[in-house]
Amino acid sequence: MSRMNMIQAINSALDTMMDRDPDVLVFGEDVGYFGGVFRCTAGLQEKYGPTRCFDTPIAEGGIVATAIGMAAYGLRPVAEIQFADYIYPAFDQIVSEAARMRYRSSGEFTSPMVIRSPCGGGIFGGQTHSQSPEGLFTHVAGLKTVMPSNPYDAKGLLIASIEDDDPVLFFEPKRIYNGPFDGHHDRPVQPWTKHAKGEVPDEYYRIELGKAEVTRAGNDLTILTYGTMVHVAECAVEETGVDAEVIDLRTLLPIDVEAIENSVKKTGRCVIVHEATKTSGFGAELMALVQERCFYHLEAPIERVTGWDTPYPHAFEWEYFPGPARVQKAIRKVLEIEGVA
Amino acid sequence: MSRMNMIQAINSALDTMMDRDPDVLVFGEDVGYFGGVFRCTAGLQEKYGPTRCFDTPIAEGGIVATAIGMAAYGLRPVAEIQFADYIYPAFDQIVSEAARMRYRSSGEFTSPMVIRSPCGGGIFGGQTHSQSPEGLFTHVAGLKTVMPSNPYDAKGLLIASIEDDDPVLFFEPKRIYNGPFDGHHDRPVQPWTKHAKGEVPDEYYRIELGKAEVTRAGNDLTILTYGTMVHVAECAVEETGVDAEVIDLRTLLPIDVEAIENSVKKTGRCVIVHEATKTSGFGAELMALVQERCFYHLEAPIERVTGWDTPYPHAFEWEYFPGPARVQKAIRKVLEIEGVA
Amino acid sequence: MKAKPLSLHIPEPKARPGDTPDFSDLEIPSAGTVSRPAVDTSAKAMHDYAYDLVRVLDDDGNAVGDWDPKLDPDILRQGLRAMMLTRAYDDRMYRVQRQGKTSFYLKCTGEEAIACSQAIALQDRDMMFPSYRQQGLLIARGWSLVDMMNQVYSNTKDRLKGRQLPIMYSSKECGFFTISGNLGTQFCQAVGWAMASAYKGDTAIAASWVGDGTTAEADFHSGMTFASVYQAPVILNVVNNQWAISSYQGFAGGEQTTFASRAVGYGLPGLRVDGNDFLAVYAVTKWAEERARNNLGPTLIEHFTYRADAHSTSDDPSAYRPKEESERWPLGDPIERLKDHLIGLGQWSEEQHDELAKELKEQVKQAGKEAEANGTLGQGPQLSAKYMFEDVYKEMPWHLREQRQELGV
Amino acid sequence: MKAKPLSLHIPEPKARPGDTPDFSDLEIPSAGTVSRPAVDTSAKAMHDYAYDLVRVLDDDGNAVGDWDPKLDPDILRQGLRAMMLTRAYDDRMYRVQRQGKTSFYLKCTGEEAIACSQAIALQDRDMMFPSYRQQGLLIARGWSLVDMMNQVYSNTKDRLKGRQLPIMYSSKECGFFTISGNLGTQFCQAVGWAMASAYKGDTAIAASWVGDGTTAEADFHSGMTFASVYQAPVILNVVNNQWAISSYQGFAGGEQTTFASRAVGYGLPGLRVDGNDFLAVYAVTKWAEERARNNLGPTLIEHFTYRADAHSTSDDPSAYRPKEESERWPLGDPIERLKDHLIGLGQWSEEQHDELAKELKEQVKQAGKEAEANGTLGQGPQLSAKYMFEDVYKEMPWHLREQRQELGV
Ligand SMILES: Cc1ncc(C[n+]2csc(CCOP(=O)(O)OP(=O)(O)O)c2C)c(N)n1
Ligand SMILES: Cc1ncc(C[n+]2csc(CCOP(=O)(O)OP(=O)(O)O)c2C)c(N)n1
Ligand SMILES: [Mg+2]
Ligand SMILES: [Mg+2]
Repeated sequence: MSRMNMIQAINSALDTMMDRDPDVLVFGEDVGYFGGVFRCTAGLQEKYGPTRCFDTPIAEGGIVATAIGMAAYGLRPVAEIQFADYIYPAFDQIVSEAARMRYRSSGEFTSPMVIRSPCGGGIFGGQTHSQSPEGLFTHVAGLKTVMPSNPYDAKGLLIASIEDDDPVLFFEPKRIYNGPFDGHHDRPVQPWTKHAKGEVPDEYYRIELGKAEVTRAGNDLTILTYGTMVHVAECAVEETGVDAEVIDLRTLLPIDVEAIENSVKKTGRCVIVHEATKTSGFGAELMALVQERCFYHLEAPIERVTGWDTPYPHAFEWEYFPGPARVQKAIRKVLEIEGVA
Repeated sequence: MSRMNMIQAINSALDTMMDRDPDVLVFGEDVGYFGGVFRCTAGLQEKYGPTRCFDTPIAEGGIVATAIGMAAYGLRPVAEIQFADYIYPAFDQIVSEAARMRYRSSGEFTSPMVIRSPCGGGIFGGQTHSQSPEGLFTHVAGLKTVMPSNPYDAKGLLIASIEDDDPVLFFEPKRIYNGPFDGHHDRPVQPWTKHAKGEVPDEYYRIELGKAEVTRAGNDLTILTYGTMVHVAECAVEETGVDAEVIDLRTLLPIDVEAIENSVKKTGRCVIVHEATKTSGFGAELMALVQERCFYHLEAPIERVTGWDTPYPHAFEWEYFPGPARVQKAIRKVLEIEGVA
Repeated sequence: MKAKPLSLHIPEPKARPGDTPDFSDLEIPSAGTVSRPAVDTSAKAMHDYAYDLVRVLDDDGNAVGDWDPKLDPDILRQGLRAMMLTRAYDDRMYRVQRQGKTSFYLKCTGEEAIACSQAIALQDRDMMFPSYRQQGLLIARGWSLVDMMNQVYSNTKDRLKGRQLPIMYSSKECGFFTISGNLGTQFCQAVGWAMASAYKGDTAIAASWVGDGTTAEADFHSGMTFASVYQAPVILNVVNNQWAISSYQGFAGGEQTTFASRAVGYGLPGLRVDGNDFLAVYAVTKWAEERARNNLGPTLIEHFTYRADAHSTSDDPSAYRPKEESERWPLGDPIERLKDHLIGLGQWSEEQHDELAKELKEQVKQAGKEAEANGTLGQGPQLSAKYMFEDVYKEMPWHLREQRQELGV
Repeated sequence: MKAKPLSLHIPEPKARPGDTPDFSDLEIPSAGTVSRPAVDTSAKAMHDYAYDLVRVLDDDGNAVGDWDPKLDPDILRQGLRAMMLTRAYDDRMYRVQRQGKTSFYLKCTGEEAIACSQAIALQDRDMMFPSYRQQGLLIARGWSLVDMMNQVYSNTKDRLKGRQLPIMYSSKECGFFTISGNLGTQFCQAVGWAMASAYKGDTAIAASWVGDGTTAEADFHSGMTFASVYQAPVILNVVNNQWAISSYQGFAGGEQTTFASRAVGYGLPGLRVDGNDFLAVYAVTKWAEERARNNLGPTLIEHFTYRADAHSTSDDPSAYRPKEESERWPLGDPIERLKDHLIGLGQWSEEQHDELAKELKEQVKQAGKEAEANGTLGQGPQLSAKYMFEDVYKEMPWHLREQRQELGV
């Protein structure tokens, strides 16, 4: 057990898997000697040599295509896309190739690979270093999409992703690399060392994909969220003083529909929170699932708290970022129906 | 007024606009001399010369990038992507560039351009000639997404799209190029000549983007749909004999929320039909909108009838295609609540 | 001084329907004139090969020059047979599509020498990442025609379970990577596969094929870049058959230079070869294979050939090119040329040829019967639609299980 | 015979932190040795230029050889001033970022000659599609420093309304296309713009810039392909500053060949130029400009230079390259070299130089004050967040109106 931030936990997951399995290769832009612009791969080249952890050309499509070819050979590549905002040049390879390889060849060729990529805002990165494109990938059959909210999960989920026999998109909310950000940007940053989930085993462990976690049990309403927004939601709940159940989805596809159903059927109310733009974001699918499965239990309209339907603008970081105030408002709105303020 | 199928109507829209505006250029793979693999641009090169209508390299990203540059210069390019399944190599240029040009330059540079692309299944095209990726683009701020369901609308909407000052994705359901397919693949094909919407003015006219059309008025439930599925839905309604209101959305973004709200508040029941895969498809957003805005009017869970969450498989065209039987089942499910079978 | 107005250049092929095709401006060097460099020659010393044309068979059917691979007549007959079988297969499958037994077919007529000789030149464990026009690879390796037909028919014995468009074969056993309908995507995947092989200290190399038109795709550039940077053991082939559906190769850059010359900018050797010359293709492939196998890096090969027939069953080339163009193609027909060579060697005769043609036609016919017994698209026995939901993931997630139940399969 | 196991090649730069940088194996021809071809020379006849290095300023600061553009000393002084102002601007903006007044900054230290001379070589109506490291284009064209700073601060006078990361300038008026944070995307857009100009019979040409690392992106290939096919009037520049953040140019293919040689495979002329030599860059640009302006087609220019400072304020190069590497760069500093040349010509002096440096520093300081009065990131007056919702579309659709109302702005 060590105290780790999310960068260290991810690094530890990669290290653990490279150590266990010589077929795990790690590569991407600036990933090798330098160890990645966020340092997630620091030390791996030194430890495992340049053929196990290396830099690539700046060609996201090429990185993913290369990973696909390696995976078809039998390796387990872990490719980094430096920012999720730069994943689009690889979109075709992900959507048309990795996602369909098993299907179109009826299992003759598969794509056991992980694409890691830092996502989300909160760092004044402007519109090209802040995006949350996860929703797009959940529309594509054949892909799995994962987003951890803390170091413990990050390591366990990344290991499970590397061991998974299907292609996994692994999005890392960069805002919480160093600490559990609750959206109060004007308060001192909390480090992971003070958070229970900053306690991370040094050795191998897995967190099964497709399983959500109730990070706060409650009875009055359900908050469905993931990534950075877990902390924002928890903070908003605390500040509102309501008895909300907060569910950290962790895996978006396949989604843990049981956990969602159980909770919403219990609470009858639901708020969905994500950082990505609203229209056709993953929140829409969550809302659809809840209304399809819990319709007769719902006591109020489900609310979405999301990024606005605009690019992420540099100067308006905190007006864009769906912080605790907006989550609180939604909580109140969903509850007010019965007079609870 | 002429009788036109959808190919002719699209051709007529392009012809009309090329005639009116020398800044309208039409290009894409096999679009020039040959006139397009679906013949939508037939005769245009001959009429307007090879610098107005021409072939391009097979590079979807390059086609869109070139269009963006032309649009920035001041032209109004209309680019064809030969199949919607092949739009992904252009995803980055569409999402990161065309969509954000106006925003990031605060209006100094804009992308008035149209990307036309045949979409959808029903032609035994297998997984790479059958996709309906429209939902992906509705998640991207800055884009407009249009899908006509008949020749009359196709021409009017395409003209409005070309005249629009923002980038428009214009998806053409190839299954209905030649006739209004209602999903009964085992019956003789109906040609457009027998359909009221096959009557198309030869001259210029516009159908405003963002406006849905009630193609069948009704009181018992609302069916939200677009493209080929409009005809499938109408057929299912007829066969069920229910008094359904069918709304052809025509533009997905910006969506005509008023039309949706008015109808669902009236009927209290809603079925959403599209051909694209279910999870995180545009149906999820529609469902979210309806539940957010009509929650207290809803008398039953909203139902989705969509393509399955698999690639579009060659041999199972009709098991995959969401035909009238599945729509009927959903209609019955939504109505059964009150005993109406 | 006021500058003159600019004007936009749009490439245009020499001849359109109604014109008389004219290939007289094509520079076609005589066979045997190009020297064969050592396999460890530096890329930079090889620029000329990107513009020249390696040819072994001369106009009289003799094998001449440095590049003559001096193949055993048995191998030549094996190659001839493979090409003829490919053509016979194509002919039948084209017809069955026309008869409505499947939705789509695509021939490689005129281009048989490329896939057939390369399949023989490569080793069994090498992985081939083809485009859709390399059915010859499977056939030359003796892969079951019935199995191929089952795929074309999406029938009950289709190993791909009806999921893929006809001709999008996959055969790991045969070293034939699953074909994608998306042009070019496999080019850089082949590089990744080759890198994996090199990483593992394996001895298998990879090869990939794209058409002239496809060189414009992003993945072509990715493939070239990654191959160059990591010096991957891979053979990258451009099959320049002059046409990309209705667009002539000028729309991919062929008006300005050769496709082989693309190699120059990545520091790779690029060779141009007469794609209708079985021996020349074999020899150049062997050269590249030896180079890759000895860890000397990747090679780009441009196969100069002509798509003698329609793009596919969805296409009618008479709408965009002169009907006689294919007959005027100055590099001839690959089958005729190898036949003439073998006859010249005294290793083959017209009679044997006719007999073989008949035999192969019969072989294809028999295979066709066998395959059709397993069903054709929409006729006869059909696959269960349950296969639609399998293999999306290794394990079926709940939502697909629910959807399968909804469909009731 | 059993084949030897393959092995995977991973490029590695000559020197890492702790090593002594050594550029002795760089082949640097003497200034003046490369001849200047006619602008209508065929691409094929120009292959050597892709490997050579056009240099005008010799070690003693003399302008020598065919390529000497024989510029008027006034223009030389204009160029020197632009380069010095660019450096002074960079220095200040780097510092204000360190002071927390904005989130990000990125210098072009050591590369000033490229943008500054090219801005002067091009005409006003030409459209420049830069990467993020061409701030010199704006400065050399006399664009307002205050305006640039307003953007860097995202302040109340930022014409881009706080939407873009610092340094992602846009100025249509100045012929400076809106910078994208996505590498390479503008390369083929420039080609499209040039095609539009040609289509309209206009006389304006386009130019675009990418870094060595960015040549690997798909858009580089699209740009080259479309430029070649349509012979667009465009100048395509690769600024090879040896590094892409922490990756040396070997990871983009630079280990195997030059970036200028990419042009060969598209049938375009590619020239390699000493990027730290103001006169050489000017001369080669003028050559390409004349070619494009006369409808003779596009040109690729590789500017051979060195990124003397960090990639950006987010980067610390001492983690991946020797600290002294930048001082050892054999092509020197572009400002020093032009200064020496002017002094050699008797058109400049050390005193004038120092004075100018002081003047420019003061100019930047004044501009800084003026800009800061409009606010800095998060300090002082701030833009209304309502701008967040504008310009997503020409007209605001209902959902954005609702969202704006929800935020209450
Ligand atoms: C990404 C993508 N874009 C477009 C298509 C449609 N398409 C299929 S074949 C073809 C022409 C390919 O020409 P070429 O590469 O020369 O190969 P050939 O057919 O001549 O063998 C096109 C445009 C496709 N399959 N994939
Ligand atoms: C599509 C994309 N991928 C990755 C990045 C992250 N990134 C920003 S700058 C850079 C290095 C670029 O190097 P080069 O092209 O050599 O330009 P230089 O910075 O040296 O001027 C990278 C990888 C990006 N901005 N866009
Ligand atoms: Mg071709
Ligand atoms: Mg660089």
